[in-house]
Amino acid sequence: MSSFKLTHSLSRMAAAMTAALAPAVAFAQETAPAATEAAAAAPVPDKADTAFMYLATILVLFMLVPGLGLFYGGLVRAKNMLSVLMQCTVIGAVMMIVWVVYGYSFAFGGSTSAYFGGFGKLFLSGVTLDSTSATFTDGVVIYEYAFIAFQMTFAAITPALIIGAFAERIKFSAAVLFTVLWATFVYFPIAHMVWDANGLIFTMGALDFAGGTVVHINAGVAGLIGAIMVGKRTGFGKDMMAPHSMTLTLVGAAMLWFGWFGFNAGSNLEASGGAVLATINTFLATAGAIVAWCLAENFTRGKASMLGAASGMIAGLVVVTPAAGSVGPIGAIVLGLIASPVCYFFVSTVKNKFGFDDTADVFGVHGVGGIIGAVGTGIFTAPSLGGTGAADFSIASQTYTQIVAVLITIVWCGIVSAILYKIVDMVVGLRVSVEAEREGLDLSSHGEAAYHS
Amino acid sequence: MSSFKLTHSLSRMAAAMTAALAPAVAFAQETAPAATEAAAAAPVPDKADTAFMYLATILVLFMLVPGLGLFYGGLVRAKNMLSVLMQCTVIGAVMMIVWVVYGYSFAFGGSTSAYFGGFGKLFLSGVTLDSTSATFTDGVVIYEYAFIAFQMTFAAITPALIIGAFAERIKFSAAVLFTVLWATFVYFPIAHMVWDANGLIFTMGALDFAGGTVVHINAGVAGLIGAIMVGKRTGFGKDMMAPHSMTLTLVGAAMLWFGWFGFNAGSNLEASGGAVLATINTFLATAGAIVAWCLAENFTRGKASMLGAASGMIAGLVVVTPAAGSVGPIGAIVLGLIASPVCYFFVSTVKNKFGFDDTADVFGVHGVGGIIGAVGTGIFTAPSLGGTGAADFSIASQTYTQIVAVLITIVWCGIVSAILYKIVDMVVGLRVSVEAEREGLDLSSHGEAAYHS
Amino acid sequence: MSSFKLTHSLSRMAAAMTAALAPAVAFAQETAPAATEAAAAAPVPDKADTAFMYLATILVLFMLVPGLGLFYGGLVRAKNMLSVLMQCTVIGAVMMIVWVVYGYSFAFGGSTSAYFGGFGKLFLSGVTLDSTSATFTDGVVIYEYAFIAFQMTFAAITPALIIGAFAERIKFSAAVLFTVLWATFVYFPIAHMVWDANGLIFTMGALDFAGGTVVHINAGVAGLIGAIMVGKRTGFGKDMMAPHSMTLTLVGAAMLWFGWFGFNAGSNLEASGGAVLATINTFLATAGAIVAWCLAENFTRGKASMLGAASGMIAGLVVVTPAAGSVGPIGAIVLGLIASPVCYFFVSTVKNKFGFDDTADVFGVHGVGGIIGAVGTGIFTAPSLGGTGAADFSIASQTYTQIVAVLITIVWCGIVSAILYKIVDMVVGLRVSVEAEREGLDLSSHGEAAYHS
Amino acid sequence: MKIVMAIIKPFKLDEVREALTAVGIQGLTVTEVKGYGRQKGHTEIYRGTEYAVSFLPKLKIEIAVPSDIVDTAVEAITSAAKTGQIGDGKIFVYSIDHAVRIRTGETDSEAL
Amino acid sequence: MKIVMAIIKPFKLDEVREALTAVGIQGLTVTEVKGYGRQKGHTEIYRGTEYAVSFLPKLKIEIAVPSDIVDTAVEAITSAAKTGQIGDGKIFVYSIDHAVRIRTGETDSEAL
Amino acid sequence: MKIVMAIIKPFKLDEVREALTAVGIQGLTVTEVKGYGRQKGHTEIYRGTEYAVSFLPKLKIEIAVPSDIVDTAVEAITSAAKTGQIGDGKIFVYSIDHAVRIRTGETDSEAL
Ligand SMILES: Nc1ncnc2c1ncn2[C@@H]1O[C@H](COP(=O)(O)OP(=O)(O)O)[C@@H](O)[C@H]1O
Ligand SMILES: Nc1ncnc2c1ncn2[C@@H]1O[C@H](COP(=O)(O)OP(=O)(O)O)[C@@H](O)[C@H]1O
Ligand SMILES: Nc1ncnc2c1ncn2[C@@H]1O[C@H](COP(=O)(O)OP(=O)(O)O)[C@@H](O)[C@H]1O
Repeated sequence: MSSFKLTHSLSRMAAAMTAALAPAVAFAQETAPAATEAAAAAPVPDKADTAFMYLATILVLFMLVPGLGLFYGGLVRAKNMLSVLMQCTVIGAVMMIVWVVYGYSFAFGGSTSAYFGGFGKLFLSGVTLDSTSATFTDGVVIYEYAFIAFQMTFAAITPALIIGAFAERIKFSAAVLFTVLWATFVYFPIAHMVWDANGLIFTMGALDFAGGTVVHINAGVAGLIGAIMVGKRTGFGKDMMAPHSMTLTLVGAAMLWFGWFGFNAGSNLEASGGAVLATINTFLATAGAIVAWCLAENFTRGKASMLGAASGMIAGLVVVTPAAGSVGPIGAIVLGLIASPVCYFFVSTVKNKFGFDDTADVFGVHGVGGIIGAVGTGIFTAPSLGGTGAADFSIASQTYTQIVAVLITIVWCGIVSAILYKIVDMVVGLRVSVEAEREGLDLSSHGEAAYHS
Repeated sequence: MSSFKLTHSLSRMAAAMTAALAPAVAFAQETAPAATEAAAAAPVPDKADTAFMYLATILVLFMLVPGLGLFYGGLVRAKNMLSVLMQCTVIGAVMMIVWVVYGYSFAFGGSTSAYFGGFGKLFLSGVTLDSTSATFTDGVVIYEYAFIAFQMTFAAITPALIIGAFAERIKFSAAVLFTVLWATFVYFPIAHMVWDANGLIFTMGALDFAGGTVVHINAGVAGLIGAIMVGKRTGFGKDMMAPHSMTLTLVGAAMLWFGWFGFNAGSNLEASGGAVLATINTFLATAGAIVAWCLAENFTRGKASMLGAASGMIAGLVVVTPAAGSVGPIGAIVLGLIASPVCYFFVSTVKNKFGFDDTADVFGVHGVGGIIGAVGTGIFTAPSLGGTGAADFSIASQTYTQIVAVLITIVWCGIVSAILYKIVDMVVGLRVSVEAEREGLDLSSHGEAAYHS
Repeated sequence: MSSFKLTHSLSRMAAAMTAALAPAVAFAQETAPAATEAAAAAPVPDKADTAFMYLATILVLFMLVPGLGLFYGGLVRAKNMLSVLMQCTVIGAVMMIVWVVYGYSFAFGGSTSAYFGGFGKLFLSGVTLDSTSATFTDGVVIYEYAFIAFQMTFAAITPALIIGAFAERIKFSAAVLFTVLWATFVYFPIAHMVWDANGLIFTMGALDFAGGTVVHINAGVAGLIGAIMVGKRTGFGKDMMAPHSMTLTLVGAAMLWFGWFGFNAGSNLEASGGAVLATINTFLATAGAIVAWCLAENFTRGKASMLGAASGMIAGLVVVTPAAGSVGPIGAIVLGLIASPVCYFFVSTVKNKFGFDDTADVFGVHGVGGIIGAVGTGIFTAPSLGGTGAADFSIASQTYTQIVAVLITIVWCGIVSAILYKIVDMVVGLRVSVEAEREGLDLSSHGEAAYHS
Repeated sequence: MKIVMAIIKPFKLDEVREALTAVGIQGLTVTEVKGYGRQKGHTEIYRGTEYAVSFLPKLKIEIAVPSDIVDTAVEAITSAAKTGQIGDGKIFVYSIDHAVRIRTGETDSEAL
Repeated sequence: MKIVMAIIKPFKLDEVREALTAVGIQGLTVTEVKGYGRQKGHTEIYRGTEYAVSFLPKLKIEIAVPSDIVDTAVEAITSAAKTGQIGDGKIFVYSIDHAVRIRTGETDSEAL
Repeated sequence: MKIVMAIIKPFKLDEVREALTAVGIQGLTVTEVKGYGRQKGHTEIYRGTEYAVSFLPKLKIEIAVPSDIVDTAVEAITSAAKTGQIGDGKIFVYSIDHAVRIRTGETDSEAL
């Protein structure tokens, strides 16, 4: 029952997804007629799926801290290291609380709106230990708490991804305030649109296995707007701003890779063949992207760099995120091989042309990589290209759907983010003073220094 | 069978625990009458539970090294970094050997004493590949080797927790000798008292899901006594003793968070709903405590610090340890929100008043947080507060029991620890010389330096 | 069905292994007579095994980066840090692609040769989502993609192990070229010989549970030859070449320990008792080896060092690798106790005598430890010594077989490696210039520096 | 010949170097130092333990110059390093007996 | 005007600074240095490879003072930095031509 | 008495120290510095952002010696530190008024 079919049809996937997003809460069932209950013979979670989702969930936490913290933190100057770690940690913690208070409800609260999950599950109301959520397979359920926890980690890491774009000059209060507002008005709605059975983008038939749109394009666009609206770092283009620890950046990137298996395989919601496919694809797209970034650097500047390999690693992970469950292994490698040169061209050439200061290249890697992944999923899911799409899969129409989904996300996220930055600027101010920036955010915002002897 | 009921009664939990602690060893069965064997239809471990316990077990190792090593190590000066890493590593290794030689027997060796597990399982005598241990669910067993390995990691990390209290001046030999003695005369007995069906505290009905008493209060109290008896660091209150790497401290804390899911969820012993509840609670208490510590700092000094967030992280994890399996998600958040301000007040005010030098605040975070957690478990397990206590759960009587358990632990651990420090001081001496301390323990005790260029 | 019997006979193990290495590919089945298909009632993978192998697989990736990268990287000078991280990352990525292109086929492609897996599975040809691989238990299968991914991580980390031997002077292109050639002409053939049912060493009955021969002796020997043929570092024996960060080395070692549970337990291919045994043995051999290395240092130089403890950790992990599934817990401790002093003697005395420059002691730890483990497996698998060998197990004959297997590996690997180094030297040159070496490989080969302020 | 030794704020290094290059000085040596003076430091707090950090990061620049261009050098540094805020630093000038270029053995002003 | 340059043991910095403050000196610059002298270093061993570390961590303090208080400064440092054990360090005094405060352009003793 | 101050390439430290010991000098102080001069630096690129690193790592050695052995010292350093390639460094010599050994209070040449 848990095997993932080669002929797994996308429409079936969509149907199953519907189920997944209408958790069969025990409480609700209790109020249902006895007859239904008997008929349902309510499925119970499989212990293996419980163990699997437990692992996947904590892996995503590991991506946030230490993973993302180190990846971004290594890229900034030593005097701003703690500010990055602090933002990742605190935004993550705040988002977890927000998630159980209203986030889960806004995204998956059961409403029939195309944009909004409703207020039905504020404070996880109605969720009990016995509540279950459906998966992509009929009759297979997982604990609703497991689904909530898994999705909670997504809601924690996505806003934290943004902060890399305006690192080294943002006010701590602004970072926290912005991300909470952004989660409320961008992330929860778009998560609903993409993953909820009633969601706008979901009903269009767009494919986004593990969140290429919801997480990466979304965070990338918010980062881009943020980098522009917060403005460049003082001394940008003049002062030495080399990464204070490439070692930590690589460690963070490698931890992200490790944790990303939770992100991608976990999005299968059960320990079935689909999780295995997502796993091998997550290896291969990343491997392809690492190699491709190194080759691109080698051709253009004669040397491959460690930061290039680390950037390729992330680009590969981003690009395979929407695709992990539906493309084949060779398709995954090809996606990785495509993603890196494009991202590299963006961060090394296009960005410099435009002159904005996206500290950690959130847009250049997550945004650009996410777009390639979303579109590429429409292509490489085709069975003729080794993907698991149904026999009647149409590259043209799926790709069109993917592009529309990407555009909706970019427009929604772009406009709302810009408004929110403006509001935050008016309320608490976005930037620290030039003196504080020069002293470093660690001392000026947190009263500490990252390193002593 | 594996679902965790909302009405899960505490008495049933206790009964199951009894089973858990009297492993159904295959060897024992062989000597039993054939009739019993047939009747028993000996349950075999579920593969999902095996995979789950395997994961939980290695997560606890990850807490010890690199987790705890980095968390503590980052807090000391660079010249003492290796001494901390070394103590964590070697104490862990020695304890693993001690555990199979006599520790497992002393804690879970099958004796009916209220204080001592007996000599029945020295050198794991009688344990085979087919031996099983019961879990909290009737008819569900895990491999006894899995139970031994899981508990072994607890026995490895708990003594290592203590060393943070007297870091930067302890003799290496004293650290190892003390912790082995302490494990023998404090940890094994208290583990037996709390977790064995015949144990003094267990039979009182005290709740300690994952070791709030056995691990955290225990280590915290031993740390406090140690900080006082070993004495302050040379230059304490005068020299700069800021953490040499807050980065590593945060990395360590985040690794502890990650690993703690093994600690807490793994204590459920099977991949059932109880593990899921423990998982979500471990997220939320920690999130609450991070936010609360930051707010407390913000109110009292105008800034939230990274060390504060990291300390809140640990305080939240400590406080939810005894509670993870029986409180609800909102209760977990509240526990976290309470723990941080109290711990913060302790380490920033009370400790300074008393003037002892607990290098890594082992008592201030593990001791104080552990006590709040133990008492709080008595409160938030109440079904009226979202907990999973039985309908007839009495906050007053359970809290009373919890307090008694805490007091027994404090008294036993306090007195025995003081005696052991005295003995170790007489045998090998507790402290290094002032010159060695000034040079740093890395060079003077281990002949190495942590960093070169 | 999944329980691992104490009387588990080695011949049965061998038989099962055969099955494991002849994956029951869906494609193949389609061409088989219908009768066979019906009779087979094709077993489907258990979800628990799927979750387990997923975990084991990503753990091995975690060993490579950040694990091995940090372990080796901490040992070199700061100016060469990135080159080590880069080599680990890029070699891993390249090997993953090589693995799906031809590596899997060369090792497990289904040919009946004793040395070569054939061309049957180039580009994973014929592998589908429903393909399965057998395990050591009749009727238990795992997804073939899971087997491919798991083995892929082995193929990624093994060549990366070698680079520690000639770190700080190798050309980046040479490192990548050599390892790919080495994988092709040494690793894949020896993996086939040891793990494939038709393999030369397999059919001899040699035991190598998780790759003591294939991975550790193999990498160790290639490292030794490399250290000699690449030549000593400029300034060797004169300049200060102390590890630039013992902290990172310990972190890497601890991550290796954590990940090694994937390596060892995962080699059981299912979440059965054998995995539990491998787990507890992986704890205990390591604990024993840590303690033994510290004692050895303490006796010979009066102090135990952190690098000693970390080296012991790795030595213990290496020695238990071939033995993890068949020795008992006490046997594992003894193996660890033996491995450390021998490795210590080798790296501190023998190596200095011979005067070659094996930067990270790849041969001294992986080679020497691997040999002890291979031979020790022949001894401690004996039931009389607590092992799980069959009643008729003969220490003498098994140990003889083990030694022959070791010798074949050493000879094959030694000769082929030497030729390959020669070829690589002719094609791209093995070493960077003395100036580049002095400037550091990070700047000269990659145009970056690991650390800035 | 003289050595002009200046203590400056770290972020002024590039401006100072450019100012010196502009007046024809093309060699200098920089050291990371910590300064104590009128400029106040800051306080760091770690879990309630307060440390007053009174030494601030500065850079020390040493430039050997022929005596006749000392004033030019001092002026170049002064104007480039000045922010007008406390802690801008100091310049000290002292004489050296002679100078040698290791590579060639050239001495005195040829050595610079 | 003179510069008093002292090499001291690192853990003596605070005492020295206090002693200097006590005699009215309120500016100084500190550099982390490594010293080689009569005081023995130590040996580090990494997996059997031995390294003799003969350079020991010291701090160099530089203080510009009017010539008349050089002796006071030297005495203050000597008594504060002394432990009586080998490796306590040295004090060297040399003359400077002039001093400038970058912020104000003040010179010589006003610059200090 | 004089101070011989030399800027050298880092990997030459041990040879220089040995050369100095050979001529009877057994005390010196070393500082890590960055040098700017004729020797070209390098370029580092991080994701397309290029940084020209023009300051190169050097070591500064300071040795207080009696005036009469200044030349010996300078020669010892010159020959040990020379590679013949650009960037070998400089030696500057200046006079000190006096020297003190903190431990004993000995002064001048006895202090060395
Ligand atoms: N007497 C002194 N001797 C040596 N260095 C000094 C002296 N006074 C100040 N300095 C250096 O100059 C720096 C700036 O001095 P400070 O008094 O803070 O401000 P300002 O330069 O504006 O007077 C100090 O941090 C210190 O490095
Ligand atoms: N001739 C010298 N020139 C410069 N620095 C010196 C000289 N001799 C010693 N030093 C510095 O003084 C420090 C202490 O000297 P040492 O001979 O070890 O002990 P002591 O100061 O007790 O004589 C050395 O570490 C070095 O930094
Ligand atoms: N005028 C100067 N004042 C102080 N230091 C200098 C001066 N010129 C050069 N240096 C130092 O000497 C080092 C070597 O000088 P450079 O011009 O690169 O080569 P060379 O020594 O061969 O002439 C520089 O890196 C710098 O530290």
